[in-house]
Amino acid sequence: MNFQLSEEQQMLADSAKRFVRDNHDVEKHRQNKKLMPLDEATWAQFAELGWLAVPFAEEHGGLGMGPLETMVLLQELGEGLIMAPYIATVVLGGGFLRHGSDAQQAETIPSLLEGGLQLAFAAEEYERVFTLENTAMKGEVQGGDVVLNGTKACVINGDHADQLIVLVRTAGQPGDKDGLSLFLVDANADGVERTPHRTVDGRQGAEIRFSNVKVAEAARIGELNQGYDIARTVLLEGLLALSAECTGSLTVLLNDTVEYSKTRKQFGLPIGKFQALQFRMADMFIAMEQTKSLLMAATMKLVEGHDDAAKAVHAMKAQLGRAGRKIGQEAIQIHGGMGMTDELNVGHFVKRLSAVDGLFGNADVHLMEIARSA
Amino acid sequence: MNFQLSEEQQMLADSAKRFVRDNHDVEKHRQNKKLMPLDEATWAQFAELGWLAVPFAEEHGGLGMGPLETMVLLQELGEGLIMAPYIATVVLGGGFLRHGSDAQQAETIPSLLEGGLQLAFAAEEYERVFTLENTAMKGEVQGGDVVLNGTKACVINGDHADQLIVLVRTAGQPGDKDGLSLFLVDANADGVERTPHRTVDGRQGAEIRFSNVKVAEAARIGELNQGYDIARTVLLEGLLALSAECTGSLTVLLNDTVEYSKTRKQFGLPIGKFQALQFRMADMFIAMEQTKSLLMAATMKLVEGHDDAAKAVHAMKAQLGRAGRKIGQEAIQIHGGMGMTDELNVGHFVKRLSAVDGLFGNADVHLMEIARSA
Amino acid sequence: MDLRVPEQEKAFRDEVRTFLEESLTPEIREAGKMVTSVFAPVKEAMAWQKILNDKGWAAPHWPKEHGGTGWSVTQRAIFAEELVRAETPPLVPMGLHMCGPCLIGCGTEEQQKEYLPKILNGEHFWCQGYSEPGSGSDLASLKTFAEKDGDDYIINGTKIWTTYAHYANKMFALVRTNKDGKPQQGITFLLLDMDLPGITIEPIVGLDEVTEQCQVFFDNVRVPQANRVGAENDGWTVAKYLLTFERGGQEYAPGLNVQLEKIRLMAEKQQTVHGPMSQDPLWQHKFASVSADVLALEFTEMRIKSALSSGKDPGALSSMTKILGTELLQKVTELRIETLGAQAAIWQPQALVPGSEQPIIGPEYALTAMPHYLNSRACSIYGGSNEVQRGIIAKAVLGL
Amino acid sequence: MDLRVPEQEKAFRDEVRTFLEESLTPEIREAGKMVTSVFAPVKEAMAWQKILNDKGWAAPHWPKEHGGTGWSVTQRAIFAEELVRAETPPLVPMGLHMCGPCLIGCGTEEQQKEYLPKILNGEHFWCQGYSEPGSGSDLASLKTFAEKDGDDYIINGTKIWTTYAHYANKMFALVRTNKDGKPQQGITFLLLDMDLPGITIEPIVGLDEVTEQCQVFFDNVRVPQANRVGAENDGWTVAKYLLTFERGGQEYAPGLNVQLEKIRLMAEKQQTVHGPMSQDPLWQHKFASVSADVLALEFTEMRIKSALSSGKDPGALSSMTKILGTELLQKVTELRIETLGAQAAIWQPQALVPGSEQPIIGPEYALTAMPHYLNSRACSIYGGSNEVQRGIIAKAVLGL
Repeated sequence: MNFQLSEEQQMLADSAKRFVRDNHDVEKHRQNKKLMPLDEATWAQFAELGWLAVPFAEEHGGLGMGPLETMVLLQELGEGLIMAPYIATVVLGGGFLRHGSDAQQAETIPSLLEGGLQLAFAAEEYERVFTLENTAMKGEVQGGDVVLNGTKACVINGDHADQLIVLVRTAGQPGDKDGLSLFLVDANADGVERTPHRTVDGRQGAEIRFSNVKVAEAARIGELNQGYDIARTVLLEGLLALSAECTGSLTVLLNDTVEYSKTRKQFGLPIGKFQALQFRMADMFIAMEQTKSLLMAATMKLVEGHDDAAKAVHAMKAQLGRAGRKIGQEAIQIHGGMGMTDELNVGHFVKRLSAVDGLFGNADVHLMEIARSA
Repeated sequence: MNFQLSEEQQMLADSAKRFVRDNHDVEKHRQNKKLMPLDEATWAQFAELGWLAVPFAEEHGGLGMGPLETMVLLQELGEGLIMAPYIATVVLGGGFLRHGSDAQQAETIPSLLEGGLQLAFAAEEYERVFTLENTAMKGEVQGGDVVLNGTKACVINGDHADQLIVLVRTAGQPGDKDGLSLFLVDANADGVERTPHRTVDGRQGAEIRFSNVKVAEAARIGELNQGYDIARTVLLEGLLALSAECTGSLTVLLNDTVEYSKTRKQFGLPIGKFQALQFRMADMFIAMEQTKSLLMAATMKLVEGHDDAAKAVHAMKAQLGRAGRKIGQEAIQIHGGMGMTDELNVGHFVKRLSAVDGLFGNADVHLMEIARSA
Repeated sequence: MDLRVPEQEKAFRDEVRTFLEESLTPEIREAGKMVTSVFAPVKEAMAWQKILNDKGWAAPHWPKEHGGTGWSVTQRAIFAEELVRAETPPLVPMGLHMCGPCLIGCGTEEQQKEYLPKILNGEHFWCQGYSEPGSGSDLASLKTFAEKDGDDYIINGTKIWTTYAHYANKMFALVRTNKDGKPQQGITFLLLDMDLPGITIEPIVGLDEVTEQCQVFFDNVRVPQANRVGAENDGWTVAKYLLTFERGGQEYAPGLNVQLEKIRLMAEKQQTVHGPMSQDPLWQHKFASVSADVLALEFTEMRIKSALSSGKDPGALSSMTKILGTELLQKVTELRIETLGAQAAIWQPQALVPGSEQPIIGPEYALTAMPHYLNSRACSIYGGSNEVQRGIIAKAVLGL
Repeated sequence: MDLRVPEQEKAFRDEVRTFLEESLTPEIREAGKMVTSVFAPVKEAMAWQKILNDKGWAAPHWPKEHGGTGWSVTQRAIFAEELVRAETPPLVPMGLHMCGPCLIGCGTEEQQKEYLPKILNGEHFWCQGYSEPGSGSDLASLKTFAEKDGDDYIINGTKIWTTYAHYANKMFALVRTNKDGKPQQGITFLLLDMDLPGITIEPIVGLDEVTEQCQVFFDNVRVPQANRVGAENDGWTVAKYLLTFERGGQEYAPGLNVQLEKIRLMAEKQQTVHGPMSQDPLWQHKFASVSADVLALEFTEMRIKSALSSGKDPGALSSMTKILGTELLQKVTELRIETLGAQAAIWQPQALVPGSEQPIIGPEYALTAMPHYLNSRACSIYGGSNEVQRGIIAKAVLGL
């Protein structure tokens, strides 16, 4: 049992820490929100720093790292609320590419590593509680092709993705794990209509309508009707990445709140001297430490292939919702009026946590997944 | 809208208040626990004070009062943790008798009013989550008779009841509302075997085994297989009575805790001066007021026959579990070590609340009943 | 003890309903549905106030001689409930519910004659100058100073969290006129024009990217002493008069019930693998739990009202309803985003602006969920933070 | 970062398991299953300690020269886990985990020679005389006074919450030897016999009708000064030594996991109208929620252990695990009574006494639920109340 970072991991953490220190402040964040659809300069920097290569095999030009390193990197970036679509393109998108055909990989990975390719996972649907098997959007098999019809919702990075990984039902009913298929689809293909929108955390997503979009067998990732396992594998890594980022964010929320409470005076005392607030901040601290523990538990279990790895990832995503809400709400309350403004870190971090809780199933969904994976 | 007690109700409250003042202290309560199976003297006093007559019609020698008056009486008695089996015999038992045949009523009510009859509702079963329709114990129809076989669990007052109201399944499966029947059975009949036991709140219950107990049609309350509606009507009144009693108990827990916190000193201050404890006691107060509100809501709605009366009763029982747990746990925590002893009120009240939460479905069961009665 | 509703109350409720049915314009209804705050869009709220005022119903809680309706406590509650049920935009409270009552209780006859009618007809749009950057929950520590100069005061300092200052033409303010003694005793209540020289208004952008609040700066702002309400250094008494005027405070349960019903309808739309979310036991349990709390609050509020009707002082119980009402509202907005999942993350505040032609992305009912969730975080901060309210209960009710 | 278990650790775990399998008697196993407290029935706990001591494993955390095992932090953790998984009765901690370490750290060589072997073999049964009626969380305010008289101290005063004083033949106590100055600085650590003239023991009946605690009265009790550990007035240092001795403190997660698994099996037995409760989404959600918390705690404890292995000071983190461990235990006992419903209300404490022939009413697995629920309420009170622990985190970790 060993919780120490390797030298390589520590270097990655340090470079991310430097990046955050040099690039994040709340004023910049407010500006960055206007740089949509994509902050090209930052993305180029990510490529240059080698971060886009983290989870790819060395034979593909990657660094041959995995979820542990992604965790280390994103936890740091989360402290800076970095908005670059790393999870959409590298973790989720890249994750699916690793399951793609040789041709798909050859076509996409080099460009991704250079910073020239954006990806998005089109999974959520309107008025459907998210789980993979609840997918309803149809792909109709016509000979060797599949024709896609329907709408994907809240596709993060969907507005400026070049390629979409689309999860559709090619057989069976919502609730069936069988019958799901994955396709790598050109985002500018005929019949793909994108309506971009902001998300509450200042990022960009899109509603994507598919009208008779014909995709060939070569575009499929994995086997027909057998997309569930791949989707689940990649999704678990995506959930961990989101969790790592947000764990970093929780650290900042806690620290900022504690520091604010030391300077803000009411009734002649710094509010941090009031016992009721002290106890609540102690509880915030405990919630944060428990979150860090689950992040490590889930990541290591996944990497090492423990039986209960999926369960731990679901526990982590559930914890993110619960601890995120608790810490976020307390952070605002203890900041008082200032916590309600656009001017401080706190609101922006809270909005990020609120968005992430809703993505790919909220805390309740994942608690039920724990029960099902027991 | 009027929340004032009538003159008659106020008199009832006053007499109960006097009774509690004269009869309750924690030392007496500890003694009373040894008076099992029944504190005959207290019961005779209840008869004399007319309390046993409260919910019966005047034509039966009763006072013609209803759930409102039961609420007023029991809320006061709950402040004294009075252990007399009023709810088992008068509210539940008497409630079923009111639905009995003329012959059943003529045989039982006069004796009940005199204090000479004890009743018990045999409803719960081992390893079955309580709801009426989850009843599994069988009654087999044989001609005009029904033969009972099986075990009823945690029958409060079951050890010294003269007559039992037994809920059995005469048709259908657990989960069906149809197929339930109610019988008034002599507790000393052949084939009825009782194993008395204490309950955590110092009261007495029994496990009751029925082995080929043959009951005639004359012993049935209501129609064959149609016992659900009567059972539900009486149970709702029983739940309200339990709630009223425990609401009184919550008042004492809150008051004792607040008073204790004013005298107990730590770190040179009464602990009631510590902000964290102040806020928690404020929350206890709020929980108690909300409980009182739900008690009034549920009782008045039931009496007046509002559509959402059952829903309000379920909300009340759920609140009892939730507020009872919160207030009880805080009362112990704030009392510190002393709260863990047999010497103060607090432990005894907490044990009563813990027992009542489990009876006839706990908070979760009743929250789900709200959903089902919506 | 009795819940039954007398015939005349039923008739009154019908009268209110008919009036609402007939007089609410589509624009006002639309604005009401899109409200994500206790503060409604100004234009529609003022249009609605005008309609109510034409009917004589803009300020039912005021004494009849000043333009009130002379209704009973129950009638006022029925009226308030019906406004909420019809999802009308809440009226801007600073004039009708804050400044007005202070003038009624403590103003001179001249002040009452001058200001009250203009509050009712909306000619004066008031904002409240109470909080300061260093004085939030600890209001009495306020520092904005008014120095006497001839017949005037000269004001220097700053106010913050001044709702709608950027729309207001009038402000009622607490200012310090004496730096010695107890902080409460050196405060004066003043009325002033927002276009006076020396006043600067800086809007504050909120979490929800909406500007409700402002900071207001005073640089040698000259206000006639005649604009004082009550005696000099006695402004704390004037401000506190409000507490006795609207005893029992706001009622939260009717609005919460409206919200819950909307959420229930949303849950019917969301599909799980087992059918609609509204049939999911977990969701049902959560919903039932909040519903039980709201039912309890409804009766807690009725008990307080009942105590008022019989002339009793509900005392610190308004602290309790403030805590319950705001924290339940927060819980309800939370349940709503839980019900909606990722759909709640779609951010389109521009579609909330009344009259916006912006097409809505995703289900329309999801539109207000996140802004309302975020905005409602403020409820436990303003109006005396819930920490302050718990302190009041501990001290005033429990004697700690 | 790595969770994988080295081969030698697996082998060690197997060795412990084999030993437990072979050496646990049916009586000890039975007593372990019936435990509803951190304190096990005395007879069986002492019998188990004897078996462990014969093996040399009674005090793995002691230095090897005093009878410890010389195991690594990880080995000790594995051993503790296996004891919990096998549901062995916990050893009585006052000698092995409290007095022993104080003597090891601060006792004279003579004291160590005299007392340590008798702690290990159970000849001395210790109780802890710390708390007093007026000194709970605020321990340093203790008043029991020891006055010098020749070579002795004469003790007057009273101690309370003295666990198992009615079984003990020895007490280690903190007494006041100086009334001036800082309260921490006038305290002395003494060892004394429980049969000394002037000592009276009054058992305290608990909520669960079990007597674990006592109050002990001292009326001119004469104790030789040679029984002092450490310097006079320096008892606070001796007591605090314990904190550094067992750094990181107790581990809660292994025991919680055992409890959870038992509850899961109970839920399989309980029938709802839709099948076993273990399949009920609501129950699953609750169970998953606590399980996630316990998994987090398991890793929080591992992180602390890991920090210890690499020589770091876990500092105030033991306050965190105390809060988490005790409050999760309380939650788990609560989930258990929720799972059992009315069956948990059946009260038969006499059936819990080891060797009792009392037939059990209702499912056997329900027997310990309510006593455990009630008893566990004490965990957040003793050992430094959770309020004190939160205060430590606020000050020592957050710097508030």
